[in-house]
Amino acid sequence: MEDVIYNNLNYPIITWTVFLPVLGAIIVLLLRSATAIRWTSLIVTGLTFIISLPLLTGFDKTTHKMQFVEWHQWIPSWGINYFVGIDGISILFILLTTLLSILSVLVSWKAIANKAKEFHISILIMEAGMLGVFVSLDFFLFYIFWEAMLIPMFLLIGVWGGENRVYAAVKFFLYTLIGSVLMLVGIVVLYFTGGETLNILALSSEQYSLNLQFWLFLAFFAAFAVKVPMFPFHTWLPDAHTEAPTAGSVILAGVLLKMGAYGFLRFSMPMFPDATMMFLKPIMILSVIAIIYGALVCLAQKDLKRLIAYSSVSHMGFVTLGIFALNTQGVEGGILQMLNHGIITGALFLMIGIIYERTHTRKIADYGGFAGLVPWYAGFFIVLTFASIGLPGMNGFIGEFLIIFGAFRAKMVYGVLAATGIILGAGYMLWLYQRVFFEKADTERWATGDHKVWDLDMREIITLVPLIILIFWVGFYPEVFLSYMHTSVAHLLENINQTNYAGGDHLLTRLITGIF
Amino acid sequence: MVPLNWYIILSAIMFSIGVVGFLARRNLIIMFISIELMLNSVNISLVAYSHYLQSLRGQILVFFIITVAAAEAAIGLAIIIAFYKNNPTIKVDEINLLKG
Amino acid sequence: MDVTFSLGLQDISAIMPELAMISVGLLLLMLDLVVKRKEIIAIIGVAGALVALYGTVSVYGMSESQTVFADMFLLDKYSCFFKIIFYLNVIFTICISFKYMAIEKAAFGEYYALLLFATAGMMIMASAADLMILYLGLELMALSTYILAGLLRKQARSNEAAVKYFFLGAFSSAFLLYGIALTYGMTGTTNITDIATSLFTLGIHDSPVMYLGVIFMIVAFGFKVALVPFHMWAPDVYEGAPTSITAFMSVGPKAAGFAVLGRVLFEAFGSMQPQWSAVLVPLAILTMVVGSVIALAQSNIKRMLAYSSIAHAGYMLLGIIAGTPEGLTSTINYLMIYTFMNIGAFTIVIMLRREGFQGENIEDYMGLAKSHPMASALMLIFMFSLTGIPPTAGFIGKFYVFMEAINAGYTYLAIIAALFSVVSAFFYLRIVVYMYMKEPQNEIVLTTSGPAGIVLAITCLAVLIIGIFPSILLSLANFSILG
Amino acid sequence: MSTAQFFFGYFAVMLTGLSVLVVTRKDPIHSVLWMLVLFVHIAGLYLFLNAEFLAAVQIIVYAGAILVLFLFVIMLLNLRNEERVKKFQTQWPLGAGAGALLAIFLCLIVGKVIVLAPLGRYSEDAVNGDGNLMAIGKILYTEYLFPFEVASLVLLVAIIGAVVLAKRRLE
Amino acid sequence: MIYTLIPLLPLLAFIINILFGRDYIRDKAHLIAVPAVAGSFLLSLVAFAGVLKGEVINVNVYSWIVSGDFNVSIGFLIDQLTAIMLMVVTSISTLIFIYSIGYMHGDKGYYRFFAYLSLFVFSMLILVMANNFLLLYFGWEAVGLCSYFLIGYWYEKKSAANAGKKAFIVNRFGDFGFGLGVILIFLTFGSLDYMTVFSGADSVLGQTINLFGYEVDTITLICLLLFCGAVGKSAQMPLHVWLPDAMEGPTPVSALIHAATMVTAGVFMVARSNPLFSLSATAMNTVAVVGGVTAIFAATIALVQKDIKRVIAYSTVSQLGYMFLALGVGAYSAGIFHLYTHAYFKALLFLGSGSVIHALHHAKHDDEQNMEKMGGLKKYMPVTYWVFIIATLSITGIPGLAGFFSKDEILWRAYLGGDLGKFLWFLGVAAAVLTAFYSWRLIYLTFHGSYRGDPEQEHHIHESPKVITVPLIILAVGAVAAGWVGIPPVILEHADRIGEFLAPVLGHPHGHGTHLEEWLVIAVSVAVAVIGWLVAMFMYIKKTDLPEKIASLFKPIYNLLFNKYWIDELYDKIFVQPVLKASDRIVLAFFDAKIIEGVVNGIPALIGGFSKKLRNVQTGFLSNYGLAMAIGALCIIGVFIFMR
Repeated sequence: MEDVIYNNLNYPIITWTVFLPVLGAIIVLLLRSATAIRWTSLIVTGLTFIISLPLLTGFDKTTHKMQFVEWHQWIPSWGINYFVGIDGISILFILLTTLLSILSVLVSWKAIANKAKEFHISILIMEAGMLGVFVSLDFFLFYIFWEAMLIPMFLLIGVWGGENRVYAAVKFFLYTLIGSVLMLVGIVVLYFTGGETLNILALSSEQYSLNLQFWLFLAFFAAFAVKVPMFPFHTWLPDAHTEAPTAGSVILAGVLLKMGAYGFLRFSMPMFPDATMMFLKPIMILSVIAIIYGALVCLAQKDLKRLIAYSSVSHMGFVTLGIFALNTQGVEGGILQMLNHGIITGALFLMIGIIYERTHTRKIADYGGFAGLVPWYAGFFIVLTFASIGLPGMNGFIGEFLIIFGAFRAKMVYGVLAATGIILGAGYMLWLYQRVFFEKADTERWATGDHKVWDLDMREIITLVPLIILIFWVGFYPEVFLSYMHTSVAHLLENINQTNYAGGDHLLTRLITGIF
Repeated sequence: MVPLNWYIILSAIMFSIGVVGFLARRNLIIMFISIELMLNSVNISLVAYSHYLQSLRGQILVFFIITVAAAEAAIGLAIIIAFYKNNPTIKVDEINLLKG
Repeated sequence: MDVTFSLGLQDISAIMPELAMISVGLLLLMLDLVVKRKEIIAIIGVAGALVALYGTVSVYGMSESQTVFADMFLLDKYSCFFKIIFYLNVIFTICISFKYMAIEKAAFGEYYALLLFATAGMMIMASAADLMILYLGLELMALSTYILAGLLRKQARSNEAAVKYFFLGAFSSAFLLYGIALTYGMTGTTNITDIATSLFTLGIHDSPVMYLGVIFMIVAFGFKVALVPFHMWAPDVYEGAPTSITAFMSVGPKAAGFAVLGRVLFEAFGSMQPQWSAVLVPLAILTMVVGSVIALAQSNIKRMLAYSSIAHAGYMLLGIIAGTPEGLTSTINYLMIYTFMNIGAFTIVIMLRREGFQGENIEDYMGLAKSHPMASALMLIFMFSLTGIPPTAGFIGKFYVFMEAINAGYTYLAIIAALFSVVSAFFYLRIVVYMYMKEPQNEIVLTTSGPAGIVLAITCLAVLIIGIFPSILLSLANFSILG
Repeated sequence: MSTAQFFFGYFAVMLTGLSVLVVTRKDPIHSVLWMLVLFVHIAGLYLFLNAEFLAAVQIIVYAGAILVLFLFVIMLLNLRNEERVKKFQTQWPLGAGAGALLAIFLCLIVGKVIVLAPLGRYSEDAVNGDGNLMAIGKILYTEYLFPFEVASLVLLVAIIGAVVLAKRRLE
Repeated sequence: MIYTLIPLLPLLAFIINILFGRDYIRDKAHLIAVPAVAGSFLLSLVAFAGVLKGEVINVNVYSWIVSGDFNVSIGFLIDQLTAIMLMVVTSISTLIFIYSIGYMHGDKGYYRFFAYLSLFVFSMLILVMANNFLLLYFGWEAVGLCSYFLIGYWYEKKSAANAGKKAFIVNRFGDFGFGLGVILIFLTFGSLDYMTVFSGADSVLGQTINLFGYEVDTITLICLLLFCGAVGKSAQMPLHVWLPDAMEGPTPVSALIHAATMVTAGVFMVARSNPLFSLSATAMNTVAVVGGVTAIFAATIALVQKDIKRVIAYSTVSQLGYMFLALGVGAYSAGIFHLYTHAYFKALLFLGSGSVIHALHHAKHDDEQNMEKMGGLKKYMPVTYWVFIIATLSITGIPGLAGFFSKDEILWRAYLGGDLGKFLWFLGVAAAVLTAFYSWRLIYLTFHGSYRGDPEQEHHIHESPKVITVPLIILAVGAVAAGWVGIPPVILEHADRIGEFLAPVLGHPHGHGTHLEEWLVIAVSVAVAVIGWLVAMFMYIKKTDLPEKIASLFKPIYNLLFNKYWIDELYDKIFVQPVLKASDRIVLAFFDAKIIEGVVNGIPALIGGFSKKLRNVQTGFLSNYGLAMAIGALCIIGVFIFMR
């Protein structure tokens, strides 16, 4: 393992980052008072964030090698190790995760009244799981984190969710599980063809036959496409997002959806470059469909949260499009857009959660005129709206522009079609904004009783401000973030472009002949 | 001299008759008897093999089978009695409290 | 005409654990007459099992396997591994029976004695070096469990369970015997090692007669481990039998069945591996499919777990189908894991039973998390483990069998298994959904007891620890096969 | 046709016929009685195969003990009303078909079975020296000591079981 | 660099106002905004002076987006073109800010209004100061954003909210093309920097690109895509629909954004990209034709509108058409010249109408902008009346006023532009007649005759306060004098100062005609202006019943014009409704809910149903179980032994 940079800090930083939340969960398990539980969770997530900061400062941007690597034997009989590290692709997700976790604790401060202990344990375990996914360099470890996340998420949706929560939770779980188990089979096949190891770096440097690549790519695709989610595997998402409690939606949108795309970048593309080339066209087409389709569905939505959920489908379509454009701008744009989507949509869900706490309705038709009722809220929302639309100066623009640029460069028609998503995006978001915030408010309804609506309080503003700052930071100076990716992305593309795939394969024929 | 396979075919046929009895009858006790029939058919073939192989192992096994059959009979009949006390029937097609 | 065998010390010492089991069983029968507090009997039973456990563990590290009693009894690591499963099974079962049998008003000495005898039968099966002894061990186990299943003779469903179990069990033994007879006829022996040699020297591993023998044995063992279509007793018996016995049966006889399946197929019929693998493939598929699918429609948790255990048998079979030592390792590894998670789940099930309340319906779990967060959390862990979600042990078990199946070229089997484990997730999740996501219908009181608590603690810890550090178990299983 | 073959023919026909009778009688008592006749024939067949000990056991244990137990139970249950109804289940054609198919399969497979394995040391002459009983007795308590003990355990369990199931008072 | 402050000052004002306006600053918001924009104006003056001296500034502040070979900076270019634009933007903004103090006085969103205006000025300044296409795009979108905020300023009115949304979305259609154009520029030139792109323009001449199977000239494609953006932002056909609706915003907004500055961004951008456009005749012709057609098309609509602001709005569209006409025939400086003069008189018109509306704001709902309910305001608001007259004289091209010089330049250049040019010239002249007519119609309806509104309201009508009238007067001076920097050589030698000034950036127009022709063109345009005036006077002063008659005589045409050619309705029918319906009924209700969800929920339902069926196999009958075992065994034997 000379191809990595071992952690040279005097403490295992990644391990601490990943497992501190677990420790926190254990502490929470022993606590009784809800207040103590909340504070502990806040402190733990905060600490985790602080601990993860040295990753940023100590990161060597000049190399694509894995950094802060820790390596220990774990299951020697299977040749499986505890092997973690980060590179330019994963580093930002870690920070995003640690940040969003704090916010999800904060936003649940009042919203979660029953089973607070279980809730916070779930959040903390969830955080550990998500971090684990991004740092794992061993497939087995990766898979454990990948699936372990399902449990807390399942509970988050199912226990603290909305009316239809059980359906949503089960759907989420089974959908994701189907993809994952197919990936598991793929992993095992890879294990035997790659020389009985699950070391991701070692597996990436192997060459696989075209046929094998084809099938493995499909297996991995099943897991990642569901997670992204790509059209047409997206229907779990609106349900899950809509029914999940605010913190759950934030985490789902903010981090969970990123894992699919991350999987493509980390596994599918470097390991199966030929198959990547083979699947390029269908995936790009699906991405474009997702962009437009998601936007169209948004236009028809009557539920606030569902609309944002479907907008994720559209945005994640951009991400996959960018990634599979296979050029620097596309990939970097894709990664950046993942962060952006995490920030924007995360924040949007926070906002919706905040207003839902007051109004107890998600029907768009119930709203109207809120700009006058809750001006600060409206102000924050408009920023997010325009960030989501991709207005220059905000983060959404940078990502979308780079993606469209990359797609355009790869194949013009995809770029053009993707750009139509921007028009539609403006359409549904502004229409939403109008329906919720403009026109006359039903002031009487929102003045008293259960439905009393008040503007953002300090806690909520504190929750939102970091995200708003990030929106503009990325919008005006994305280089801070992009610079982490440059070398890693360049290395990735270099790897993929070494493919000697000649083309001319018919996917369907291969699929059918393979099965029979 | 009787060829070995005659015995074995006889045993096979008896075994099958036992199977038919087990599958076709509705009286628990007769079903049990059918099982005994099956065991006996196996015994015949074992003894035949034992004879032709000039090995006593088969006979010993038959001995144990008979022992176990005795034990099974004791328990099986006890179970039937216990059952009958609660549900006054031993017609097998009337026993389906547990299903699905 | 010489006597070739005389009893020696090494023979006795080799069967010490079995002896301990049996003698404690006999002791319990006698104590039952004088001791009024049945808990004491139970504790002595546990102690007996622990002694046996000690005996087994102390010889576990032996370098070579030992055949005693004129090649009848084999003491090797493979059997020791299984014996540990049996001990755990019987100890756990006794522990969770304390309160339960009192509620069922059936706490008497014979119950515990029979548990021990049944376990002894399993141990003999695992150690059998001869088909004859295998048969006897199997019958010892089977007869004991028939009785245990019908123990609650005031309950119609317990009676019915016993009737069904007994009749079908006897029917399947007939097939086993026919298979043994054919094997004996062709090879002239019933000794497992000798069969292998005979097959080799006579070159009859392709003969239809031998194949028929193997098939009949697979039918009989398949009955014990509940492979489809020989599984049909399982749901009815699991539902009808006392819950503690259901727990006992769902692990013990299944493990014993796999022990002999592995032993016979790998050692005696190793040269026929392609043939028996081919037979097992459709059985495995059917088992996984039928087990997972029918479980979906169940509303009784015992019945649901019965179907779940059927499905698990299908997964375990993958390792055997692989036909390699590693494959067998993966199966026994799975069995050990299954022991922990299944007994754990049954412990929670049994805790819901109280005076005047069956607590077997899935609806009874509604809102359990509200009143009993700890029990629910444990049940959650067991359910996810049974589903095979990391970081629980269930995942390790599945991963290993998938791995070996794929390694042996049965990728499609692994895919089917994986997909149907998704189906199975649905019904395990339903329990979780009921516990966590529904409001309680009526007050739930759990029948807790110290021993049951200990069982829960051990099983839960085991599930998690094996899930996170599987090496411990893996090396043990590996060691037990290679030896 | 040799004498042996003639006798075998007799036994074969009788055993088959008796088997059919056993499984087809309406009254279980009749079945049991036909079974008794069957057992006697089996014992006869054993004699043909030089298994005197087993022939004796067959008569004593099977006919003398097990069948009697059956009779006891049948009478105990007093199944008068049971006899009037139909004796076969609705699935009997399937069961019969399965049995027939099984018979065909088994006969096809084992029909040509011959002795392949090397012969053991208990040839007819060798056994006849001390007698079958002696030979069996010797090995039963030496080579087969362990199964013998296990068998005793099985019987013990049977006793306990019978007591528990039929007798034991449940508090 | 000190000039960075030009955009930053308004930005600062925006930030302060938006964060603290609601709670602390409230009705003192102008104290922050006005100095900021005035500061920008002063700095612009300095910059302008610098440019006059020949200091062209091109500086990169920092690298904005870097990804692989893609590298774009935040950077500013201040050259002659930018300097002019800076002057226009900041000067008019300053005046309008001051005007707004009076106009918006007492509005509950006062602080918000100034915040948005400041943000707008910032965006516009970024737009004109950018030194690369992406930053231009930034400003481009940002002004769109401000436009959204300001049009929808009175968000409680549904029409306002709709209009804001419409403006943004329609603009997005244009930006769609613009954005792709930007990308294509980078892919062609490897840079987005103006200097690099323009200097490399010649080298890619003749290069083609494969577009859906057709080989298309790259430069042409780029230009057309960029022009898409311009069409959207400058409200040209067919994306003009948003501008009239934008009148929902407060009047100063209409003046600033929808007359003087933002809508001219398209003109600016095309002028800025003139090295590219000049290389593609196709693109140029497209620009010219779109401009010419829009000019006359919008003018026809303006003829019959009743809403005072709408008339001016269509007039704006029409005038923008003139500018594009100029650009299209290669007279870039003429286009910019008209942009510059137009800014003054159009701002004046809008602010004047604002003054009218302000005076009438006690009128009944919706009547305050309806010219049919006005009349005779001359006596109440003389200042407003006279500035209106000046603006109208200017826009109709009465010699000596600003509009005359710029419009004349355009028509002259069009006239020189070959056959197509002649045709466009004809369109321009025709539009000029209409312009004269509707402009004077507006004046007569509003200020002459007698008051037709609610008589009770009449005594409320009053002249606007000083804070409103002073900016009007200043603008009126501009509307008169702004054109004097561009007197054509035929009238006064060496007086086309603006053309000369812009020449380094925009070059000299081609084509030469005789003096006679030029005088003729001038004469024609003056004549048509006068004709239009006279017709209007005849119809609205002399024979006031005539308009009614004509309207009823040509009912279909009148309706067509009055309903703006039903273009809004058409778009609604063929774009908006189908998309909404399709997304609701086909995509969501059918495809998503039925097909995909059908499969997703169908498979579990299928398995569940199968499960319910399959469990019946477990009959509970012992013998069935035995049979299953036997049959299972038989099958295995049959398959594996007999079918081997």
